[in-house]
Amino acid sequence: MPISVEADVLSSKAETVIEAAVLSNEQLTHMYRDMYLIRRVEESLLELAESGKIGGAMHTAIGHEGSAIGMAAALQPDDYLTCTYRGHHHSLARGMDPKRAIAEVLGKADGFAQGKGGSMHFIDPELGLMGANGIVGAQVPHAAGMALASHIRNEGRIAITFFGEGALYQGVMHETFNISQRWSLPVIFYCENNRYSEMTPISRTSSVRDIYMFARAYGMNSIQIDGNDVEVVYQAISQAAERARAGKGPTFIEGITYRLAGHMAGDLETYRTPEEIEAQRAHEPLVVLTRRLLERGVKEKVLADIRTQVEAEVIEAVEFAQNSPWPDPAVAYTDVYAL
Amino acid sequence: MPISVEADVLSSKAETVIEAAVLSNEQLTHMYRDMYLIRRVEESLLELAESGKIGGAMHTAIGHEGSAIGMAAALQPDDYLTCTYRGHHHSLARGMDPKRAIAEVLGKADGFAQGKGGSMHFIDPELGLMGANGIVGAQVPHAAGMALASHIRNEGRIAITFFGEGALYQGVMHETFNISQRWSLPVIFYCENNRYSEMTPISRTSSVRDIYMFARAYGMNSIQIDGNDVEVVYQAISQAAERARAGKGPTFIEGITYRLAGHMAGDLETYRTPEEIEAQRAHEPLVVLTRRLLERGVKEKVLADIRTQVEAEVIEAVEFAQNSPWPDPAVAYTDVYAL
Amino acid sequence: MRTTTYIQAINEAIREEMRRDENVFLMGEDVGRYGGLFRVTRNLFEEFGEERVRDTPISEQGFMGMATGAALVGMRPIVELMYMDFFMVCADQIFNQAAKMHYMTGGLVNVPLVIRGQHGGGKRYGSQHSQCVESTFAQFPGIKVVAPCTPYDAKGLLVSAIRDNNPVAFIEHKMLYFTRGELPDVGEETIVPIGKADVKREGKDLTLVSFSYTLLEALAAAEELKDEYGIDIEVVDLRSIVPLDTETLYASVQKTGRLLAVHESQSNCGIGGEIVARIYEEAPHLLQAPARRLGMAPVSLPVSQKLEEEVLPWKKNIKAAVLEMLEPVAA
Amino acid sequence: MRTTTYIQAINEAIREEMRRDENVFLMGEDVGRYGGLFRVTRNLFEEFGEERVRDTPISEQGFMGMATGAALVGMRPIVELMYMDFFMVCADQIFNQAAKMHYMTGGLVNVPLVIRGQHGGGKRYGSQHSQCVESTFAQFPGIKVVAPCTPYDAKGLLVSAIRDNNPVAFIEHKMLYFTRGELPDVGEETIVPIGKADVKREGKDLTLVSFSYTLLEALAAAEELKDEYGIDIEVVDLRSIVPLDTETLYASVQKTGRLLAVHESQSNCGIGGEIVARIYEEAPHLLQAPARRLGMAPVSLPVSQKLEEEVLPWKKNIKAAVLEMLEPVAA
Ligand SMILES: Cc1ncc(C[n+]2csc(CCOP(=O)(O)OP(=O)(O)O)c2C)c(N)n1
Ligand SMILES: Cc1ncc(C[n+]2csc(CCOP(=O)(O)OP(=O)(O)O)c2C)c(N)n1
Ligand SMILES: [Mg+2]
Ligand SMILES: [Mg+2]
Repeated sequence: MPISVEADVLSSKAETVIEAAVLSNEQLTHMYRDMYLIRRVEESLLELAESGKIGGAMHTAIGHEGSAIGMAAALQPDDYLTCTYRGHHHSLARGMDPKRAIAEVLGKADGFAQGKGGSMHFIDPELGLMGANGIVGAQVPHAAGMALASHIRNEGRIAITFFGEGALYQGVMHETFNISQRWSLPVIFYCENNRYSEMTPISRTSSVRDIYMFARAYGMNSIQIDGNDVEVVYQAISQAAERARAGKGPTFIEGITYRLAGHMAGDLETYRTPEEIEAQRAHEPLVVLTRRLLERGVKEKVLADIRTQVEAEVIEAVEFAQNSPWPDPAVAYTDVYAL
Repeated sequence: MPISVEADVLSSKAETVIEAAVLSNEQLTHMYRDMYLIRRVEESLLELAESGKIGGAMHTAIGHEGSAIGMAAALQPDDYLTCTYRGHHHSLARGMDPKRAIAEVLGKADGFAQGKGGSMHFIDPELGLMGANGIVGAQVPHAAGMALASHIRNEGRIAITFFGEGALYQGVMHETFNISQRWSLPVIFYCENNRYSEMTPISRTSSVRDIYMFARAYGMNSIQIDGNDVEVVYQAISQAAERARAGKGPTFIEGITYRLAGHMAGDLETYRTPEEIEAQRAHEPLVVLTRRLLERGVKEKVLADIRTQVEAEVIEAVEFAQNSPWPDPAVAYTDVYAL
Repeated sequence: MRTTTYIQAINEAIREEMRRDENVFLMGEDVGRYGGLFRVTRNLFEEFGEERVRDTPISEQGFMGMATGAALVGMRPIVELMYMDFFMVCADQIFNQAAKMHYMTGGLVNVPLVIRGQHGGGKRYGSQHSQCVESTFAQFPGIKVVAPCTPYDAKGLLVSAIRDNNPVAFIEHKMLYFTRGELPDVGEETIVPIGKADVKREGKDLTLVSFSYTLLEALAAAEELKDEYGIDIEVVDLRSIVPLDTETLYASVQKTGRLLAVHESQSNCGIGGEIVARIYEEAPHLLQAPARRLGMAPVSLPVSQKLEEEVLPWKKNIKAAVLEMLEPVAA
Repeated sequence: MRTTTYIQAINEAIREEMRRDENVFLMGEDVGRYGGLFRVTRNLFEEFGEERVRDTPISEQGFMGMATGAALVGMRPIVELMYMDFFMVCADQIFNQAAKMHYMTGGLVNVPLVIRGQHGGGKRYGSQHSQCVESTFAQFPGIKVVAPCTPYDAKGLLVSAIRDNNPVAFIEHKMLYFTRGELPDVGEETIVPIGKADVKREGKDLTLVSFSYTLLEALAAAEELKDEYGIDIEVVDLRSIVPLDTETLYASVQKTGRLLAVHESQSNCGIGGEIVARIYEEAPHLLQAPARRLGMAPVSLPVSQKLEEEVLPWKKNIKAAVLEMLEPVAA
């Protein structure tokens, strides 16, 4: 299944215009660094999972990085964000320390939640990261509620929430879309459409082909974009944020992307062929961004240096996390109720 | 708020064509009898409620009769039906005995459920009545599941479910619409749009103006009709049933109507003016049908005789119910588990 | 002092807290212009306007989730569930989300959320509009649960619930709405701490512990048992289900040596059985006879008046249970 | 006889019942072509096709309601919840609908529905994918609840559940999936009646009652207590939570005089407290010491291996509880 982002879709009726180059080489180079960091952190986590050091459900975002990097550049650092169990990339893009992130996934004392939350519950209020969620769809009303809070307090802050295309038919999504549109809340609904819901392609369970068209039913501004092109994502989210801050209400963005790794560590991946995955590698976010940088005259040497730096940083972070002590068992009994 | 059923809506893109006279005077006269019976039963129940003989939540369908009468004429007696707490009219239209219906509402031993279910839980499997429900939206997946059963067994039976416009934004509706459309199940979703959800007008809570348009988002065949005209309802449901039996999948019908009595017995009705209600009486189902009959040459005397008959029948049913004994307290402990 | 209805007490608590703290706001079905199906929120829309008093669509999971999100960033939402039974269409947002956020994040966030509404039988609403919910809410750590019986406790506990930094289920009872009781004059702050039980009647023969509406039935039963059998019952009003004030409870049992827990939610895995298990865990020596519990009969509430009376754990059934426990004594 | 895994036993029960009765069909997320996230339904799609093995969207309330509707007209749906935790997004259809239909209608309809899936901790899935649900399901009359521990009981109880005319929650445990046990040869029917407990280990000093995965921890604890202290524990496998086989339970306590109920769901308002309350209601004379229960610590399960071990009611904690109860004896 090729990435189905036709020009006519990008210039769709929705009030969003995607132009060519809008980011400076400096910005793009910085994005490259962050994207490569996310990629390497996720790959390292997969290795740790394969070696049995990570239990439970560990979902990586390898192939999804475009949405996170574009978002971080487009929003204010204090804008609210919620996301799914597949949320490492959003958190790292917003500046979460890889050391504490990896330590949390390993269940260590230096994890941001002392090992209580783990891979599915990334959060850092200081960075506007208001929580990843293990329940499909559950984080979406949270973001709408944060947008409501901002609206009531007149903060000018907006909220963005990320979810997969498979989440569309969880009832709470529908309830939240309607209320958010009716109350014209400053919230952005970003669907990372990677074409699979666990092991099931969306086409098997959805009555609509183009997810973004569905949001139009609520009268919501809605577009479909190439989620693997950070420049496209950046523009779509920037414009949606502008509308939201101007009181024009929510925007639904369907970012077409592809999950290059399994749904979670240990996924047998019997539901797709190696050829399908290979074909997608030609247009994955890191490839798209690298090509863009080289086209714009950035030297491969510059990128190579960045990769070397990042490798070192990630290796250090993994070591830090592995050497981090286990939490004191007493920690298991704290934080049940807030004071 | 006038009834907003414009011609262009009736002849909308949906594959449903509403023609003028399609029912014989005999059929219409029979419908008049049933409609008048429903009206009188509901009015009698309101009186009983006001005299304190009925507790809990008792919702009458005064003004909604058109959908029930049109449905009963359009469907096969064994087609499945589910509905809401506002479900007396559907049950009576399908042939439920008023004696047992009223006895049930009064919590008497002769009630169809020995007083265990009451007004919100009308049911009679022998008549294809598979259950009214006290939870908004909950009966809708039930009907879809019956359609699924019919589909798996190749029964040729279809299912219809009734709900109000306020139910649209209960998440389970969305989930059911999508699955039913995706699996192209023989089910009809009939929305009785009376413009109010308890004390709140739909316009205050819905992001869309025309409910029926929303169903189009699933690619579902969907139309808006005058729910107060039995002939229109009859045709819309007949054609939807035909499509369903032909394997063409679900149809969504928005029947515009108006609730002439309060949401439930005891409703203060502070949310609407007497003038608004009066205005609606000009186009309520019984008025529309009476006018139709007289236009077509049926004598008022014929209708008067019917009314006299019905009055007697309803008085007898109320007496029967009031004289019915209380259930034996032991009944409270039976039917928890089926054998 | 003055007397008001239970409804009025709740309405006052919300109004006063909304005046005091602009982060407090209200959401629910018909809570605004109509003032709530049971008129509990009347006149709040008029005073605070549509920004802070929001009529929602019938989307409980959605607006409960939105309230949780707003609470995560410092608002103090009060969400009305028209009937507490409807927690079942938003259970995930209550139990899996609001209740767990603080713990799952190692304390990085709080969810100061109040979920309020009425539950219970006695008015022929039937199976889907009458069940008592406190025992279900009590199964999920992270959410506090209160179920006041008097207007005073209702106002005082609601003020505490709104100021609490955790999700609190504030459970009202449809049979209590029009009961009256004393309340300090307007202006005087009324606060009842969460987690403190209250002895509503002194006695020496048996400790009857209850809360919400069944507490009134327990008190009535106690009076009749006194008159008819000279039995002297102590009635403890739990008021809070989570956390449980076992201290007050055990102090009473120390006096009476006998314990009967009465509640309207199901017996099976109910708070009554929990109280029995706790005392055998923590203070079995206080008991001179087996501790007992009386809950709703194991059926979902039927509509018929006669059937409802039969299965509810009200006066008649409470008296029977007490007499059974005191047979040795009474005899 | 042969040995199979717990997963294999469940898979066989479904396959055999689908062959036997064409009204049986399967719905859930990834249950078809993929064979289920935990591969419990593998190869069923291949044998029965897409009409009877249906991959659903992530719409639990919707497909649970559809299963209920299909059951209302005589089908026998088996619905998989990928994690039992997700009952919270379809609680209304389970507890307010499927469980109540038979009663609310005075017995006019039945809902022969099986809800199956795995629950429980021990594999670091964290707060939202590890909680045990049997005590919550037990609070709603109208639904039966079973939680088998061995492949034999799993197959036998699932066959009974599919043939039962009521909704049955069939609760699996992620820690049990790859455990092995004996099973009659293919072809021989394996049926275990719902509502019958089973003594899995004979003993005289104390009755340890459990079910699901914690039963294995209880058996391991019993062995060590025997070796280390010569304590002789009787282990009763409840197997069914609703209805509860108190007869088998009390017969065991009659022998031992001591009762400890162990379960992984929350202690608060849990099945352990229920068992304690029941025996004091029905057979207090059997007890020589206070009956006790041990459940999950009052927290939602953390992810870190070290924290998980700390709060789960497993061997270490079970042994400690038993020793506390037997101190007088042991000393
Ligand atoms: C309510 C609920 N149902 C089911 C699951 C199990 N589950 C976890 S992820 C997932 C697939 C989600 O697919 P999608 O929304 O496309 O996101 P993706 O994983 O592809 O990023 C499912 C079914 C869940 N976590 N919550
Ligand atoms: C899940 C749920 N939420 C709320 C209610 C309370 N309630 C009963 S009827 C109703 C209004 C429904 O309006 P609509 O769907 O338009 O049907 P109508 O009553 O107008 O026929 C509400 C909110 C309920 N029964 N179930
Ligand atoms: Mg996906
Ligand atoms: Mg309506």
